[in-house]
Amino acid sequence: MNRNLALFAGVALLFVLTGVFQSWNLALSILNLSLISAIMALGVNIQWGYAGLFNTGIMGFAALGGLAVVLVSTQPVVEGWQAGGTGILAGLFLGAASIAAAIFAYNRLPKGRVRTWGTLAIVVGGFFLFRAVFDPAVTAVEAFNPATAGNLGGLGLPATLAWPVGGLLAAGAAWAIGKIALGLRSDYLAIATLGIAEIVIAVMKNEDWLARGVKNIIDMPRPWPVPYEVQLQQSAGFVDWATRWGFDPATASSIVVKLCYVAMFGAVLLAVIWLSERALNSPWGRMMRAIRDNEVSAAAMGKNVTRRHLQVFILGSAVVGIAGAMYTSMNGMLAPGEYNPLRFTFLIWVMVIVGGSGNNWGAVLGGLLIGWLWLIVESVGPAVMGALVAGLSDGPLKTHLIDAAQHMRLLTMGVVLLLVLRFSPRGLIPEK
Amino acid sequence: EDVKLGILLGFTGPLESTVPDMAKGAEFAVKEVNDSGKFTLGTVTTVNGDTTCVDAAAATAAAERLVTSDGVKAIVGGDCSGVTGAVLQNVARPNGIGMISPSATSPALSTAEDDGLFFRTAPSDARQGEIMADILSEKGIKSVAVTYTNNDYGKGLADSFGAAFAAKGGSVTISTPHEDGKADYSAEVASLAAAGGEMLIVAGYVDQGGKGVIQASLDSGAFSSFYLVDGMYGDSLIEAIGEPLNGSFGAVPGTDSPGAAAYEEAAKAAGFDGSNAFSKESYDAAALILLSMAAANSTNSKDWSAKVMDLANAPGEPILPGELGKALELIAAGTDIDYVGASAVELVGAGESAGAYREYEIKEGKIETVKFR
Amino acid sequence: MDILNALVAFLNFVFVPALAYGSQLALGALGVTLIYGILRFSNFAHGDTMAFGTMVTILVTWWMQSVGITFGVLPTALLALPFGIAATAAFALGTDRVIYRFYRKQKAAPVILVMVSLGVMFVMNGIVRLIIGVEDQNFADGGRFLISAGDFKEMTGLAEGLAIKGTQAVTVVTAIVVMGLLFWFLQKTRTGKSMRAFSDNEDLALLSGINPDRVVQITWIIAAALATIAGVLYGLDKSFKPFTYFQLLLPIFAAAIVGGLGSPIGAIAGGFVIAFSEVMVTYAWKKVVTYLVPESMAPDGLVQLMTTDYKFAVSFAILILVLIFMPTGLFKGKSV
Amino acid sequence: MIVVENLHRHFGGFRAVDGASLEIRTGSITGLIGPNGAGKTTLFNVIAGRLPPTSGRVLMDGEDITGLPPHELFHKGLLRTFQIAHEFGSMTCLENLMMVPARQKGETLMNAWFNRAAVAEEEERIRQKAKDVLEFLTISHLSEQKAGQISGGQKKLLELGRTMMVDAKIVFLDEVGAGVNRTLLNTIGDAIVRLNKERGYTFCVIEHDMDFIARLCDPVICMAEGKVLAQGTVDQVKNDERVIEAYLGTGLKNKVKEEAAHG
Amino acid sequence: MAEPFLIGEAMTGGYGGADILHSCTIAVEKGQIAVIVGPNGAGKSTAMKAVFGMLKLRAGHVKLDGEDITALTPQARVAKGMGFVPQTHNIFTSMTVEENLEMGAFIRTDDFADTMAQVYDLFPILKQKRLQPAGELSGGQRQQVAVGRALMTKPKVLMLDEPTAGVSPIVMDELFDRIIEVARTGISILMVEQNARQALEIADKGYVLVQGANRFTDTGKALLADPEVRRSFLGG
Ligand SMILES: Nc1ncnc2c1ncn2[C@@H]1O[C@H](COP(=O)(O)OP(=O)(O)OP(=O)(O)O)[C@@H](O)[C@H]1O
Ligand SMILES: Nc1ncnc2c1ncn2[C@@H]1O[C@H](COP(=O)(O)OP(=O)(O)OP(=O)(O)O)[C@@H](O)[C@H]1O
Ligand SMILES: [Mg+2]
Ligand SMILES: [Mg+2]
Repeated sequence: MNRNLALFAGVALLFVLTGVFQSWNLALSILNLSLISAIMALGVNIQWGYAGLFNTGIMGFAALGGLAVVLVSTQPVVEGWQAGGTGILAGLFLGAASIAAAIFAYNRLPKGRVRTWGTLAIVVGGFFLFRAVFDPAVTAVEAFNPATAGNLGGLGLPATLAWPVGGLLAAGAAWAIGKIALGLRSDYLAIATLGIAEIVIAVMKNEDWLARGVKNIIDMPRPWPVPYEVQLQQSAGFVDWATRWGFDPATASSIVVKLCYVAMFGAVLLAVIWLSERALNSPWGRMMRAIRDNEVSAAAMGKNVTRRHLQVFILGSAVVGIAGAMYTSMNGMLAPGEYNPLRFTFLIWVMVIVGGSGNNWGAVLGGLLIGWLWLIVESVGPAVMGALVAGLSDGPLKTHLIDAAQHMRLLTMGVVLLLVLRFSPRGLIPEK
Repeated sequence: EDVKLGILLGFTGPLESTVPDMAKGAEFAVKEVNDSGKFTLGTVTTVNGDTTCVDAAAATAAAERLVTSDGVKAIVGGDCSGVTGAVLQNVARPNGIGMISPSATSPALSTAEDDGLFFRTAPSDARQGEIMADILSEKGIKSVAVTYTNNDYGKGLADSFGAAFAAKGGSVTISTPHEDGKADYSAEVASLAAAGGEMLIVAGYVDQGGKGVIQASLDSGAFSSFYLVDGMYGDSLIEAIGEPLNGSFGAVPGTDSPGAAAYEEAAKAAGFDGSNAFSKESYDAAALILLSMAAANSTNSKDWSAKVMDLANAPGEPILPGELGKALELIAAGTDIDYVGASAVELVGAGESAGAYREYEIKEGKIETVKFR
Repeated sequence: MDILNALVAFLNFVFVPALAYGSQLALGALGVTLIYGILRFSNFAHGDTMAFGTMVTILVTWWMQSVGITFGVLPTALLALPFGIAATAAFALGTDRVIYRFYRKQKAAPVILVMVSLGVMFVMNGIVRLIIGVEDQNFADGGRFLISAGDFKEMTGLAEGLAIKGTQAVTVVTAIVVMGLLFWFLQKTRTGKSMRAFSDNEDLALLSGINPDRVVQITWIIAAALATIAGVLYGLDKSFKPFTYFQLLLPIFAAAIVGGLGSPIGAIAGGFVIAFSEVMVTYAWKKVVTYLVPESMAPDGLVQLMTTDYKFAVSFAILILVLIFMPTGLFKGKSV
Repeated sequence: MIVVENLHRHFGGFRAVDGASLEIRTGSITGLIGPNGAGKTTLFNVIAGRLPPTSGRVLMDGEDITGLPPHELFHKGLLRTFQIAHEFGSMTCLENLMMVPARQKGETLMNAWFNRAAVAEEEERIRQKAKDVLEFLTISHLSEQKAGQISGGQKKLLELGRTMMVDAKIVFLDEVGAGVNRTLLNTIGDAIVRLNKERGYTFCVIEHDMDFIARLCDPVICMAEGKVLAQGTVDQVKNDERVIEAYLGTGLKNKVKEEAAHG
Repeated sequence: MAEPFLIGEAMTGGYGGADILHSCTIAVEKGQIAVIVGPNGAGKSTAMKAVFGMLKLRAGHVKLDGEDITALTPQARVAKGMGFVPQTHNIFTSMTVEENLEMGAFIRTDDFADTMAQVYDLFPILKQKRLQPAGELSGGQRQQVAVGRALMTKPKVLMLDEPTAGVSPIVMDELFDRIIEVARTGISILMVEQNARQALEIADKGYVLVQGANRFTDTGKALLADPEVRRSFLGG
């Protein structure tokens, strides 16, 4: 226990040092991201640590959370809706209906050629019907002012509402994915979920009517109750208050905004960890561990392995979705190009493993530590390289090395990861 | 006293091979200003920050560091539109720091709230689309295939070109994206070839997927001539592909001023490739910031950013690369200047490049200017 | 109706490129599958091992070119390949000694090794960029085409051309040969069997007198050779850029998985499945159909099932479809 | 209780179970013997829903249960142990037992989160029961030991212990005796008899130790090559020529005689 | 008295935590059979592992043919002529039966076709299942593969941890016969058995282990005759 406290204190110290030696704004901004990462790591830990599900589709769920922010908080594009809103909805409905019909037919028809061809006919016919209704509507929507709109927009609701919606969206997707892929084992499941995440991103990139695709959505409203810095700076009351305490109003306003985020993210994190810990230390957690240890035996002991896997997969994904929504609403921007597996999947995995898989506190610690490191090496890497080559005489080699210093980011990450895993191979706070 | 200038570009990530020459361009301008000895506000130093091009959070944190920890007075950057928007809203505006982006071309940034702090030396995609349509229809080309890099730049360009070309009576047989940094472009080339067209419009980056698509098109004999957008401009392409590229053409921002040539010359002497995509714009961004500071006689962003539009546009004495010392003298003397720079800077609207273009053709392995638009 | 032209158009734009790309993926996947089969973890550093090997080969190629050594119509890089393999093998053995061995002794869970390999990937990534930089490198010399599209048209008088590059041919042949060798080695030779035994049950392998260190060393050497060969052939065909090599990892893993981890034949099959699905499903059949049907019926549209935006999505969808019906891949792979 | 009708289970071309028909009467302790590879474990696997049959039916109390998943069969009161121990390695022995009872309140998340008192109460009951079982199996000192780190025989005991955690109707025991100390095995035998008598469990027991079979079982079924070779009382089966040839061998007879001589 | 061929003397050690073995001694003479019996969890398997070097000893040492081998790795002990069949995880599940046997002969440089034929004679079922992955075999068949693999080594001393667990009576009898035969050729055999009566019957020496310590040590016959041993450890 003391060791764990010391570890958390150590990580806290890192943030404090960043504040002292760099700036508090930077420290808080890194902290916010780390908190979001920690929540994602918790989501992954629920899936991996509790149930042994190797999910590498984190990126997709985070992106769906981001999509929720657009759908909930941006203003609707009225012209877009008029141009083809109904067509798109009708198309989507047709698509869903034909899939449902195909599944229905597959289940109802007797096994044999009739079933195969019947189902296939429904799928193919449905596809063309879908395209016929959907495509023209999409073209119409995307034609409206493509430079700044070209989409349907959202509901214009408060951005904070997007967080739970992001969770729900991710949960829904997880349900569908789980139905398809949870029969797969270890690395096969990993690559399948990775693939599904890529598909999600491909859809978000290319379906401009949804959220403008690669053209990005910027300037989304902030979640309540986070204020805007510029507003604070204009408010006489705030400026007074800041100067009275001896702060520069610009800096103070940024810090206040970031502290608001810290409070909100922190609250979500605490809620998630409270629920996770309770669940883990209960008969439910025991059952999950049993399933993870030996599925065959758990099934023979009356546990419905498939259902439990699905449940835990949905839960974990929902947590990731919430974090993804928080991420997007903090940036105020959704850029599907941003989602790449290295950053949104494997970095989160590094957090879970470095922290100690199967242990919620470990996942949080890993999230905070690796989150900090990922952003801090951006500036520390070149500095280290500068110090390393200081002794070299000027020349092409030295310039080459200094130019290459930016890549120290990945190198440093790698070295730290290897060092941590070397000295505590089961993670910093291992599972009991 | 030091005046710090932040260079916020994607040193790692998908554009990592493009960015070094951009950063060098900006540093080159800084060096020129320092060497001139005419910059009275202090010695200019640069601090690099990494946007990774794609990771908004990392970019924001890097910007946060530049501004609140390193204390930069202005930012050259960011590079990709997405992260640029995030940095603008989350760091630049709150802290009142001005930024000039050399390569964020998304039209959406034109309407973003910026408190007058944001400029870009790259033209918005909408403008280039029209230029492309003009050039092609003048050459009597009626149908083309388009491939674009799947980001806001490529997509925006393809959209605006498609609209402009259609208005002129041309037809686009297919407009299909390619992802940068991928292993193989056979599928794209196969579709492009099947759709056909007199030539292929490549709206991508010179050392990324754009090059891959051209290579694969030539290898399979799908297309033999290409239109190259500004991101595709560069000697490195000719070096890599060689002879088959003869007869392809394109346009880059530029005027008939000798600025671009002078810059490339100087860059070569300084040991980097000034012809690479957005290197010129980066030089211009840095130069504009520093000249504006001199004109405002202040490093405060509110002050210098008010001067940018004046300096960038006529009337005034035109300033080319290598003439920053002279420009500083003129400013000190109170003479009006018109910064032309390496990429023929002309800022319009909300502070973005107006986009004069230089049309060129590749002949016998050389880039030859055809005319200016 | 013009069957010949239709066929040539199909071959030129679909079959040949997909075959070549498939072989490139397959060569990469062979390395991944070998490590998985013997050492039982997914090696994320494989893409960067490929980059490392290629980098060494390029450096040696440059040196050879500078002293005037060439290889006739074949690329000089093939001469430099052995040096690349040797250096990469040495590097791989070094990493094993310094890094992986520790976890093997600890009997760490496979996922830990995956994360460790992620760390190694970061480090190698950095090293390669530090040494050769991030830019594109073209190092192919010698003849480029076995037959070019223009020559083909001239020769046959057809409207469509068929281009086959030398590197494509070399890649396809190498992939098949290497697969055969690997299969034979693992299934038939004593050393190969001892490697499989080691992967099956390490403790029992000890009790049979198998020297674990030797098994591991051989595995790394073969994996390094495979990575270097794959990387160099890919680089010759396209070009070398560290970022692209890193990106290659995903399709390579997809190929290894679809074929079944641990199975050399699976790796080859998987490479082709991924490559062909990428190219075929998004292919616009317009041209081919136009050749085949009477003129009056020529299609207006592109006759494209999906746009190329979705080529990765499609190949992954096919991967998932395969896994639903064959949960451990086409050739009954392993799972840990 | 259980009726197996013309059951087949093939692996590729190999017929592991090849048309076996048999009946396990309610309240009996049925022994299942047969040479290695006779298909006994495969038969168990099919009955317990772990493998789908190639053809044939399994009835439980007249109800067709062919192909039901294991967890549903468990809820119907059908339990089994594994020949090769399937413990939950990273959990303690106590937890291994405590996870067994079905429909625990604490296994639904809502209760786990918001209804701790009720869960705790139930836990106490289950824990006590698990402790009793460990006590009975003479391994209570291992209650906090990880199940992955106990001896081979201890794992077998744990395997048996799990069936004692709930009220089963029928229990399939696959070689509980292999690797278990003979003195302890006698105690286990007594327990089986007691469960059978006092709680009305039906048992089906695979075992190669004929002494054990002889002590407990009536009737005994002998399988060979996927078919039922003989069935009847222990003595009938033991003296069946085909059984002796395929399974018991003549060595045993000598041994049995010897035993008799020893007293 | 001359030193026994193989002896683990006063071994003390365990799996990291508390000691399992407490100054436990086990030995076997050349060409003889020694049998270890005891309750579950007594430390029998642990003692075997300790003798084979798969466990770190805190005290005591292991000697083979007079040479101290305490510090050798398991594979070095294999090279010195020791063979071992563990109680669990004792076959290569993904390899065929034949490959399993070949792996048994891995360190042999001579032709081992003979030995393999002998093993197939002993366990005819294995010959039938030659090309099947061993993981698909029944429990008893696996056990036969495991023993067969060890026989392939042609060791000087063979250590078997419950070789007869799960094998049918007819095979068990043959197995014991065969073990006697093997011992007659001069190979020492050290085995753990729960089918203790049959095992002690053929044993030259018997050890009863309780809680990691030697409780009784005597000839097999003597132990069988000891009523206390019979009652407490052999099931009456
Ligand atoms: N998955 C499988 N694939 C192929 N053959 C199998 C498979 N499982 C079992 N078999 C074969 O089926 C036969 C019956 O096996 P089973 O495990 O039912 O035997 P058993 O009667 O339980 O024997 P034992 O007493 O040795 O445990 C064996 O010959 C075995 O090789
Ligand atoms: N891997 C391990 N880690 C920790 N303790 C262990 C481990 N394996 C066994 N033990 C403990 O060591 C003691 C001796 O185990 P061992 O396997 O030697 O028993 P055994 O005499 O062979 O019993 P059995 O007849 O049941 O096989 C047991 O109490 C067991 O719980
Ligand atoms: Mg069995
Ligand atoms: Mg044991």
